[in-house]
Amino acid sequence: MVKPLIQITKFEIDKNAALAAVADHNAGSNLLFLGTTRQFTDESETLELRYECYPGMAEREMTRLSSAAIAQWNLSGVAIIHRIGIVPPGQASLAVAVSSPHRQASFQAGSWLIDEIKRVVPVWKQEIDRQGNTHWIHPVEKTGLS
Amino acid sequence: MVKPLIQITKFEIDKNAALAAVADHNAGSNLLFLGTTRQFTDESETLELRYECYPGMAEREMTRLSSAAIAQWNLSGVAIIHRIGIVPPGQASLAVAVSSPHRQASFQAGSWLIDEIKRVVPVWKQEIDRQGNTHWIHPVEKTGLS
Amino acid sequence: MMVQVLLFAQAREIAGHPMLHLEVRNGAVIRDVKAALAVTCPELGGLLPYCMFSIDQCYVGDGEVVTANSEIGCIPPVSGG
Amino acid sequence: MMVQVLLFAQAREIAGHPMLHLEVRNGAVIRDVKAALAVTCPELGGLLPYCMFSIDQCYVGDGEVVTANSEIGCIPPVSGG
Repeated sequence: MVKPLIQITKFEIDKNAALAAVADHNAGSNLLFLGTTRQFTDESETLELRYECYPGMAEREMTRLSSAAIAQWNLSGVAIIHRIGIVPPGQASLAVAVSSPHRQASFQAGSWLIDEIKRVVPVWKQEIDRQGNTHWIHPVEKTGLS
Repeated sequence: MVKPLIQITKFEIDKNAALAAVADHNAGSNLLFLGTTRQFTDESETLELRYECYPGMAEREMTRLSSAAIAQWNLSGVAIIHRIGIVPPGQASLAVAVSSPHRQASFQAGSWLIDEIKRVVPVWKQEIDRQGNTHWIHPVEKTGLS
Repeated sequence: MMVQVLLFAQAREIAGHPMLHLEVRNGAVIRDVKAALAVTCPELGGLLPYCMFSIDQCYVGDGEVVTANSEIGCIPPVSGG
Repeated sequence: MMVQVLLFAQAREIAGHPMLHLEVRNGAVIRDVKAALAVTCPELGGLLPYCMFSIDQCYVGDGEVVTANSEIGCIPPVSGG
Protein backbone atom coordinates (compact mmCIF):
# COMPACT_ATOMS: atom_id res chain seq x y z
CA MET A 1 0.00 0.00 0.00
CA VAL A 2 1.52 3.28 -1.16
CA LYS A 3 0.42 6.18 1.02
CA PRO A 4 0.66 9.52 -0.81
CA LEU A 5 1.80 12.76 0.82
CA ILE A 6 -0.95 15.34 0.21
CA GLN A 7 -0.58 18.86 1.49
CA ILE A 8 -1.99 22.37 1.16
CA THR A 9 0.33 24.90 2.76
CA LYS A 10 0.60 28.64 3.22
CA PHE A 11 4.37 28.43 3.47
CA GLU A 12 7.24 27.80 1.08
CA ILE A 13 7.05 24.31 -0.40
CA ASP A 14 9.58 21.89 1.09
CA LYS A 15 10.70 20.12 -2.09
CA ASN A 16 13.05 17.84 -0.19
CA ALA A 17 10.11 16.61 1.86
CA ALA A 18 8.29 15.79 -1.38
CA LEU A 19 11.29 13.81 -2.69
CA ALA A 20 11.84 12.11 0.65
CA ALA A 21 8.19 11.05 0.73
CA VAL A 22 8.54 9.12 -2.55
CA ALA A 23 11.99 7.60 -1.88
CA ASP A 24 11.86 3.82 -2.05
CA HIS A 25 14.61 1.24 -2.36
CA ASN A 26 12.84 -0.43 -5.24
CA ALA A 27 12.25 2.78 -7.18
CA GLY A 28 14.98 3.54 -9.70
CA SER A 29 13.20 6.66 -10.91
CA ASN A 30 12.27 9.72 -8.88
CA LEU A 31 10.69 12.69 -10.60
CA LEU A 32 9.96 16.09 -9.05
CA PHE A 33 8.01 18.83 -10.82
CA LEU A 34 7.95 22.34 -9.40
CA GLY A 35 5.54 24.84 -10.87
CA THR A 36 6.89 28.31 -10.15
CA THR A 37 5.53 31.81 -10.64
CA ARG A 38 6.89 33.32 -13.87
CA GLN A 39 7.95 36.95 -13.64
CA PHE A 40 7.31 37.51 -17.33
CA THR A 41 4.77 35.87 -19.60
CA ASP A 42 5.66 37.25 -23.00
CA GLU A 43 5.69 41.02 -22.37
CA SER A 44 3.48 41.02 -19.30
CA GLU A 45 5.09 41.21 -15.85
CA THR A 46 3.65 39.45 -12.82
CA LEU A 47 4.28 41.00 -9.42
CA GLU A 48 2.82 38.02 -7.55
CA LEU A 49 0.16 35.33 -7.72
CA ARG A 50 -2.42 34.79 -4.99
CA TYR A 51 -3.85 31.31 -4.59
CA GLU A 52 -6.88 30.13 -2.71
CA CYS A 53 -8.53 26.73 -2.47
CA TYR A 54 -11.68 24.97 -1.34
CA PRO A 55 -10.26 23.61 1.94
CA GLY A 56 -10.92 19.93 2.37
CA MET A 57 -12.11 19.33 -1.16
CA ALA A 58 -8.74 20.35 -2.64
CA GLU A 59 -7.01 17.67 -0.56
CA ARG A 60 -9.71 15.13 -1.39
CA GLU A 61 -9.28 15.66 -5.12
CA MET A 62 -5.50 15.44 -4.85
CA THR A 63 -5.83 12.21 -2.88
CA ARG A 64 -8.24 10.80 -5.47
CA LEU A 65 -5.84 11.64 -8.32
CA SER A 66 -2.91 10.11 -6.42
CA SER A 67 -4.76 6.85 -5.88
CA ALA A 68 -5.67 6.68 -9.56
CA ALA A 69 -2.05 7.29 -10.60
CA ILE A 70 -0.67 4.74 -8.13
CA ALA A 71 -3.06 2.13 -9.51
CA GLN A 72 -2.52 2.93 -13.17
CA TRP A 73 1.30 3.18 -13.16
CA ASN A 74 2.10 1.00 -10.16
CA LEU A 75 3.96 3.87 -8.53
CA SER A 76 6.25 3.44 -5.54
CA GLY A 77 5.38 6.88 -4.15
CA VAL A 78 3.42 10.08 -4.79
CA ALA A 79 3.60 13.51 -3.16
CA ILE A 80 1.50 16.56 -4.06
CA ILE A 81 1.99 19.87 -2.26
CA HIS A 82 0.08 22.99 -3.30
CA ARG A 83 0.88 26.34 -1.80
CA ILE A 84 -1.85 28.92 -1.25
CA GLY A 85 -1.65 32.61 -0.43
CA ILE A 86 0.91 34.87 -2.06
CA VAL A 87 3.54 33.23 -4.28
CA PRO A 88 6.13 35.68 -5.64
CA PRO A 89 8.09 35.10 -8.88
CA GLY A 90 10.60 32.27 -8.72
CA GLN A 91 8.83 30.47 -5.88
CA ALA A 92 6.89 27.25 -6.26
CA SER A 93 3.11 27.01 -6.06
CA LEU A 94 2.97 23.29 -6.84
CA ALA A 95 5.24 20.31 -6.22
CA VAL A 96 4.44 16.90 -7.67
CA ALA A 97 6.83 14.03 -6.93
CA VAL A 98 6.46 10.45 -8.10
CA SER A 99 8.68 7.39 -8.00
CA SER A 100 8.59 4.06 -9.83
CA PRO A 101 10.92 1.19 -10.69
CA HIS A 102 11.49 2.60 -14.21
CA ARG A 103 11.41 6.12 -15.59
CA GLN A 104 8.66 5.80 -18.18
CA ALA A 105 6.00 5.34 -15.50
CA SER A 106 7.30 8.36 -13.56
CA PHE A 107 7.17 10.62 -16.59
CA GLN A 108 3.73 9.48 -17.70
CA ALA A 109 2.26 9.62 -14.20
CA GLY A 110 3.88 12.97 -13.38
CA SER A 111 2.61 14.56 -16.54
CA TRP A 112 -0.88 13.14 -16.08
CA LEU A 113 -1.05 14.27 -12.44
CA ILE A 114 -0.13 17.85 -13.28
CA ASP A 115 -2.69 17.96 -16.10
CA GLU A 116 -5.41 16.60 -13.83
CA ILE A 117 -4.49 18.82 -10.89
CA LYS A 118 -4.84 21.85 -13.15
CA ARG A 119 -8.11 20.50 -14.52
CA VAL A 120 -10.03 19.50 -11.40
CA VAL A 121 -8.47 20.45 -8.06
CA PRO A 122 -10.45 23.40 -6.64
CA VAL A 123 -7.65 25.95 -6.48
CA TRP A 124 -7.76 29.41 -8.02
CA LYS A 125 -5.18 32.08 -8.66
CA GLN A 126 -5.25 35.82 -9.11
CA GLU A 127 -2.45 37.69 -10.79
CA ILE A 128 -1.27 41.02 -9.49
CA ASP A 129 0.55 42.79 -12.32
CA ARG A 130 3.13 45.54 -12.32
CA GLN A 131 0.43 48.21 -12.34
CA GLY A 132 -1.16 46.72 -9.24
CA ASN A 133 -4.15 45.39 -11.17
CA THR A 134 -5.66 42.17 -9.86
CA HIS A 135 -7.40 39.65 -12.08
CA TRP A 136 -8.45 36.05 -11.84
CA ILE A 137 -6.63 33.59 -14.04
CA HIS A 138 -9.03 31.30 -15.80
CA PRO A 139 -8.16 29.18 -18.76
CA VAL A 140 -9.89 30.81 -21.74
CA GLU A 141 -11.23 27.50 -23.02
CA LYS A 142 -13.14 26.99 -19.79
CA THR A 143 -15.06 30.25 -19.75
CA GLY A 144 -14.96 31.71 -23.23
CA LEU A 145 -14.16 34.96 -21.40
CA SER A 146 -10.83 36.66 -21.99
CA MET B 1 22.68 32.15 -23.56
CA VAL B 2 21.77 29.32 -21.21
CA LYS B 3 24.83 27.80 -19.57
CA PRO B 4 24.23 24.22 -18.44
CA LEU B 5 25.61 22.75 -15.21
CA ILE B 6 27.55 19.60 -16.17
CA GLN B 7 29.24 17.54 -13.50
CA ILE B 8 30.83 14.15 -12.86
CA THR B 9 31.26 13.58 -9.13
CA LYS B 10 32.47 10.88 -6.79
CA PHE B 11 30.26 12.19 -4.00
CA GLU B 12 26.55 12.20 -3.23
CA ILE B 13 24.63 14.19 -5.81
CA ASP B 14 23.52 17.61 -4.58
CA LYS B 15 20.00 17.69 -6.02
CA ASN B 16 19.33 21.15 -4.67
CA ALA B 17 22.33 22.43 -6.61
CA ALA B 18 20.82 20.91 -9.76
CA LEU B 19 17.47 22.63 -9.14
CA ALA B 20 19.15 25.91 -8.20
CA ALA B 21 21.15 25.81 -11.42
CA VAL B 22 18.00 25.74 -13.57
CA ALA B 23 15.96 28.26 -11.54
CA ASP B 24 14.90 31.19 -13.70
CA HIS B 25 12.27 33.87 -13.13
CA ASN B 26 10.78 33.23 -16.54
CA ALA B 27 10.57 29.46 -16.12
CA GLY B 28 7.24 28.27 -14.76
CA SER B 29 8.27 24.63 -14.95
CA ASN B 30 11.18 22.96 -13.17
CA LEU B 31 11.69 19.23 -13.52
CA LEU B 32 14.20 17.09 -11.63
CA PHE B 33 14.85 13.44 -12.38
CA LEU B 34 16.88 11.32 -9.98
CA GLY B 35 17.98 7.89 -11.10
CA THR B 36 18.61 5.82 -7.99
CA THR B 37 20.04 2.37 -7.37
CA ARG B 38 17.25 -0.17 -6.95
CA GLN B 39 17.76 -2.70 -4.18
CA PHE B 40 15.57 -5.26 -5.93
CA THR B 41 15.01 -5.80 -9.63
CA ASP B 42 12.33 -8.46 -9.67
CA GLU B 43 13.80 -11.18 -7.43
CA SER B 44 17.43 -10.14 -7.76
CA GLU B 45 19.05 -8.07 -5.01
CA THR B 46 21.69 -5.44 -5.71
CA LEU B 47 24.24 -4.74 -2.99
CA GLU B 48 25.71 -1.76 -4.83
CA LEU B 49 26.49 -0.39 -8.27
CA ARG B 50 29.96 0.78 -9.29
CA TYR B 51 30.18 3.43 -11.99
CA GLU B 52 33.12 4.55 -14.06
CA CYS B 53 33.39 6.99 -16.96
CA TYR B 54 35.67 8.17 -19.72
CA PRO B 55 36.84 11.37 -17.98
CA GLY B 56 36.55 14.39 -20.21
CA MET B 57 34.53 12.69 -22.91
CA ALA B 58 31.63 12.00 -20.52
CA GLU B 59 31.37 15.72 -19.74
CA ARG B 60 31.72 16.61 -23.43
CA GLU B 61 28.86 14.35 -24.41
CA MET B 62 26.66 15.66 -21.61
CA THR B 63 27.44 19.22 -22.71
CA ARG B 64 26.62 18.36 -26.34
CA LEU B 65 23.27 16.82 -25.34
CA SER B 66 22.45 19.84 -23.16
CA SER B 67 23.09 22.25 -26.00
CA ALA B 68 20.91 20.22 -28.32
CA ALA B 69 18.07 20.16 -25.78
CA ILE B 70 18.34 23.88 -25.04
CA ALA B 71 18.10 24.63 -28.76
CA GLN B 72 15.27 22.21 -29.49
CA TRP B 73 13.01 23.03 -26.54
CA ASN B 74 14.11 26.59 -25.81
CA LEU B 75 14.95 25.62 -22.22
CA SER B 76 15.66 28.16 -19.49
CA GLY B 77 18.14 25.86 -17.75
CA VAL B 78 19.75 22.40 -17.80
CA ALA B 79 21.78 20.55 -15.18
CA ILE B 80 23.23 17.05 -15.52
CA ILE B 81 25.16 15.45 -12.67
CA HIS B 82 26.43 11.88 -12.90
CA ARG B 83 27.96 10.17 -9.91
CA ILE B 84 30.75 7.64 -10.35
CA GLY B 85 32.25 5.15 -7.93
CA ILE B 86 30.08 3.16 -5.55
CA VAL B 87 26.37 4.02 -5.40
CA PRO B 88 24.43 2.03 -2.78
CA PRO B 89 20.68 1.31 -3.01
CA GLY B 90 18.48 4.36 -2.55
CA GLN B 91 21.17 6.83 -3.60
CA ALA B 92 21.21 8.72 -6.88
CA SER B 93 23.61 7.99 -9.72
CA LEU B 94 22.10 10.55 -12.11
CA ALA B 95 20.35 13.89 -11.71
CA VAL B 96 18.84 15.68 -14.69
CA ALA B 97 17.14 19.03 -14.11
CA VAL B 98 15.53 21.22 -16.76
CA SER B 99 13.41 24.34 -16.69
CA SER B 100 11.21 26.04 -19.26
CA PRO B 101 8.37 28.54 -19.42
CA HIS B 102 5.79 25.73 -19.75
CA ARG B 103 5.77 22.14 -18.54
CA GLN B 104 5.46 20.29 -21.85
CA ALA B 105 8.97 21.34 -22.91
CA SER B 106 10.41 20.27 -19.55
CA PHE B 107 8.87 16.81 -19.75
CA GLN B 108 9.87 16.22 -23.36
CA ALA B 109 13.39 17.55 -22.89
CA GLY B 110 13.91 15.71 -19.60
CA SER B 111 12.79 12.42 -21.04
CA TRP B 112 14.90 12.87 -24.17
CA LEU B 113 18.00 13.82 -22.17
CA ILE B 114 17.78 10.73 -19.97
CA ASP B 115 17.32 8.46 -23.00
CA GLU B 116 20.30 10.03 -24.77
CA ILE B 117 22.52 10.03 -21.67
CA LYS B 118 21.90 6.30 -21.32
CA ARG B 119 22.53 5.79 -25.02
CA VAL B 120 25.75 7.72 -25.63
CA VAL B 121 27.50 9.15 -22.57
CA PRO B 122 30.58 6.97 -21.88
CA VAL B 123 29.67 5.74 -18.41
CA TRP B 124 29.55 2.10 -17.35
CA LYS B 125 28.21 0.32 -14.32
CA GLN B 126 28.95 -2.96 -12.60
CA GLU B 127 26.49 -4.60 -10.29
CA ILE B 128 27.61 -6.30 -7.10
CA ASP B 129 24.90 -8.70 -6.05
CA ARG B 130 24.05 -10.24 -2.69
CA GLN B 131 26.43 -13.15 -3.30
CA GLY B 132 29.30 -10.73 -3.95
CA ASN B 133 29.35 -11.47 -7.67
CA THR B 134 30.36 -8.60 -9.92
CA HIS B 135 29.12 -8.19 -13.47
CA TRP B 136 28.99 -5.44 -16.03
CA ILE B 137 25.57 -4.14 -16.90
CA HIS B 138 25.15 -3.86 -20.63
CA PRO B 139 21.83 -3.51 -22.36
CA VAL B 140 21.20 -6.84 -24.04
CA GLU B 141 20.16 -5.21 -27.31
CA LYS B 142 23.57 -3.59 -27.61
CA THR B 143 25.70 -6.70 -27.34
CA GLY B 144 23.52 -9.70 -28.00
CA LEU B 145 25.30 -11.17 -24.96
CA SER B 146 23.33 -12.00 -21.85
CA MET C 1 -36.21 23.80 2.13
CA MET C 2 -33.18 26.03 2.67
CA VAL C 3 -29.77 25.00 1.30
CA GLN C 4 -26.37 26.61 1.69
CA VAL C 5 -24.03 27.14 -1.25
CA LEU C 6 -20.34 27.87 -0.78
CA LEU C 7 -18.92 30.31 -3.32
CA PHE C 8 -15.27 30.53 -4.30
CA ALA C 9 -12.92 32.83 -6.18
CA GLN C 10 -14.72 34.96 -8.81
CA ALA C 11 -18.11 33.61 -7.74
CA ARG C 12 -17.50 34.77 -4.17
CA GLU C 13 -16.28 38.17 -5.36
CA ILE C 14 -19.25 38.68 -7.68
CA ALA C 15 -21.76 37.63 -5.02
CA GLY C 16 -19.99 39.57 -2.29
CA HIS C 17 -20.38 36.61 0.09
CA PRO C 18 -18.58 33.30 0.66
CA MET C 19 -21.93 31.56 1.23
CA LEU C 20 -25.53 32.05 0.13
CA HIS C 21 -28.72 30.61 1.63
CA LEU C 22 -31.25 29.63 -1.01
CA GLU C 23 -34.83 28.39 -0.90
CA VAL C 24 -35.42 25.37 -3.12
CA ARG C 25 -38.19 22.74 -3.35
CA ASN C 26 -37.85 19.47 -1.43
CA GLY C 27 -36.07 16.93 -3.63
CA ALA C 28 -34.33 19.68 -5.56
CA VAL C 29 -31.32 18.85 -7.72
CA ILE C 30 -28.23 20.88 -8.58
CA ARG C 31 -30.02 22.28 -11.64
CA ASP C 32 -32.58 23.88 -9.29
CA VAL C 33 -29.82 25.27 -7.08
CA LYS C 34 -28.21 26.92 -10.10
CA ALA C 35 -31.54 28.46 -11.10
CA ALA C 36 -32.08 29.77 -7.57
CA LEU C 37 -28.54 31.16 -7.51
CA ALA C 38 -29.16 33.04 -10.76
CA VAL C 39 -32.36 34.55 -9.32
CA THR C 40 -30.82 35.49 -5.97
CA CYS C 41 -27.68 36.88 -7.53
CA PRO C 42 -28.24 37.82 -11.18
CA GLU C 43 -24.65 39.06 -11.48
CA LEU C 44 -23.54 35.41 -11.31
CA GLY C 45 -25.50 34.61 -14.46
CA GLY C 46 -22.55 35.00 -16.82
CA LEU C 47 -20.26 32.77 -14.78
CA LEU C 48 -22.64 29.98 -13.73
CA PRO C 49 -22.60 28.06 -17.05
CA TYR C 50 -18.85 27.62 -16.56
CA CYS C 51 -19.02 26.55 -12.92
CA MET C 52 -18.86 22.99 -11.65
CA PHE C 53 -20.79 21.98 -8.53
CA SER C 54 -19.94 19.72 -5.65
CA ILE C 55 -21.91 18.06 -2.89
CA ASP C 56 -20.01 17.20 0.27
CA GLN C 57 -16.73 17.94 -1.52
CA CYS C 58 -17.32 15.64 -4.49
CA TYR C 59 -18.08 16.87 -8.01
CA VAL C 60 -21.63 16.10 -9.10
CA GLY C 61 -23.76 16.56 -12.19
CA ASP C 62 -26.82 18.78 -12.64
CA GLY C 63 -29.22 15.96 -11.76
CA GLU C 64 -27.81 15.21 -8.32
CA VAL C 65 -30.30 15.55 -5.46
CA VAL C 66 -29.46 17.98 -2.65
CA THR C 67 -30.69 18.02 0.93
CA ALA C 68 -30.79 20.67 3.63
CA ASN C 69 -27.62 19.17 5.05
CA SER C 70 -25.68 19.09 1.80
CA GLU C 71 -22.44 21.06 1.62
CA ILE C 72 -22.93 22.50 -1.85
CA GLY C 73 -19.95 24.10 -3.60
CA CYS C 74 -20.09 26.46 -6.59
CA ILE C 75 -16.72 26.01 -8.26
CA PRO C 76 -15.63 28.46 -10.96
CA PRO C 77 -13.08 27.27 -13.53
CA VAL C 78 -10.05 26.18 -11.52
CA SER C 79 -6.57 27.55 -12.12
CA GLY C 80 -4.28 25.77 -9.70
CA GLY C 81 -0.77 24.60 -10.44
CA MET D 1 53.06 4.44 -36.98
CA MET D 2 52.18 3.74 -33.35
CA VAL D 3 48.82 4.74 -31.95
CA GLN D 4 47.43 4.55 -28.45
CA VAL D 5 43.98 3.19 -27.69
CA LEU D 6 42.24 3.83 -24.37
CA LEU D 7 40.17 0.90 -23.13
CA PHE D 8 37.24 1.18 -20.74
CA ALA D 9 35.06 -1.06 -18.60
CA GLN D 10 34.80 -4.62 -19.95
CA ALA D 11 37.32 -3.86 -22.70
CA ARG D 12 39.89 -2.78 -20.13
CA GLU D 13 39.21 -5.83 -17.97
CA ILE D 14 39.47 -8.24 -20.87
CA ALA D 15 42.70 -6.66 -22.14
CA GLY D 16 44.12 -6.31 -18.65
CA HIS D 17 45.32 -2.79 -19.49
CA PRO D 18 43.70 0.66 -19.64
CA MET D 19 45.73 1.50 -22.77
CA LEU D 20 47.27 -0.43 -25.65
CA HIS D 21 49.94 0.66 -28.13
CA LEU D 22 49.31 -0.59 -31.64
CA GLU D 23 51.27 -0.51 -34.88
CA VAL D 24 49.15 0.62 -37.84
CA ARG D 25 49.99 1.89 -41.35
CA ASN D 26 50.26 5.61 -41.98
CA GLY D 27 46.86 6.99 -42.94
CA ALA D 28 45.12 4.22 -41.04
CA VAL D 29 41.45 4.55 -40.18
CA ILE D 30 39.46 3.29 -37.19
CA ARG D 31 38.70 0.06 -39.09
CA ASP D 32 42.44 -0.66 -39.15
CA VAL D 33 42.75 0.11 -35.45
CA LYS D 34 40.01 -2.39 -34.67
CA ALA D 35 41.74 -5.03 -36.76
CA ALA D 36 45.03 -4.38 -34.98
CA LEU D 37 43.27 -4.55 -31.61
CA ALA D 38 41.78 -7.93 -32.47
CA VAL D 39 45.22 -9.25 -33.44
CA THR D 40 47.01 -7.84 -30.39
CA CYS D 41 44.31 -8.94 -28.01
CA PRO D 42 42.23 -11.77 -29.48
CA GLU D 43 40.14 -11.99 -26.30
CA LEU D 44 38.56 -8.65 -27.31
CA GLY D 45 37.22 -10.18 -30.50
CA GLY D 46 33.77 -10.95 -29.13
CA LEU D 47 33.25 -7.47 -27.73
CA LEU D 48 34.70 -5.29 -30.51
CA PRO D 49 31.73 -5.48 -32.88
CA TYR D 50 29.64 -3.88 -30.13
CA CYS D 51 32.14 -1.13 -29.26
CA MET D 52 31.99 2.45 -30.46
CA PHE D 53 35.19 4.38 -31.07
CA SER D 54 36.16 7.95 -30.39
CA ILE D 55 38.96 10.21 -31.55
CA ASP D 56 39.86 13.09 -29.25
CA GLN D 57 36.72 12.40 -27.20
CA CYS D 58 34.25 12.55 -30.08
CA TYR D 59 32.48 9.51 -31.51
CA VAL D 60 33.68 8.62 -35.00
CA GLY D 61 32.84 6.06 -37.66
CA ASP D 62 35.02 3.21 -38.97
CA GLY D 63 36.35 5.32 -41.83
CA GLU D 64 37.81 8.13 -39.71
CA VAL D 65 41.55 8.68 -40.16
CA VAL D 66 43.76 8.42 -37.08
CA THR D 67 47.17 9.96 -36.44
CA ALA D 68 49.96 9.21 -34.00
CA ASN D 69 48.62 12.02 -31.81
CA SER D 70 45.00 10.87 -31.81
CA GLU D 71 43.44 10.03 -28.46
CA ILE D 72 41.56 6.92 -29.53
CA GLY D 73 38.89 5.49 -27.25
CA CYS D 74 37.42 1.99 -27.39
CA ILE D 75 33.98 2.36 -25.85
CA PRO D 76 31.99 -0.76 -24.92
CA PRO D 77 28.20 -0.47 -24.75
CA VAL D 78 27.51 2.27 -22.23
CA SER D 79 25.28 1.78 -19.19
CA GLY D 80 25.14 5.11 -17.39
CA GLY D 81 22.11 6.59 -15.71
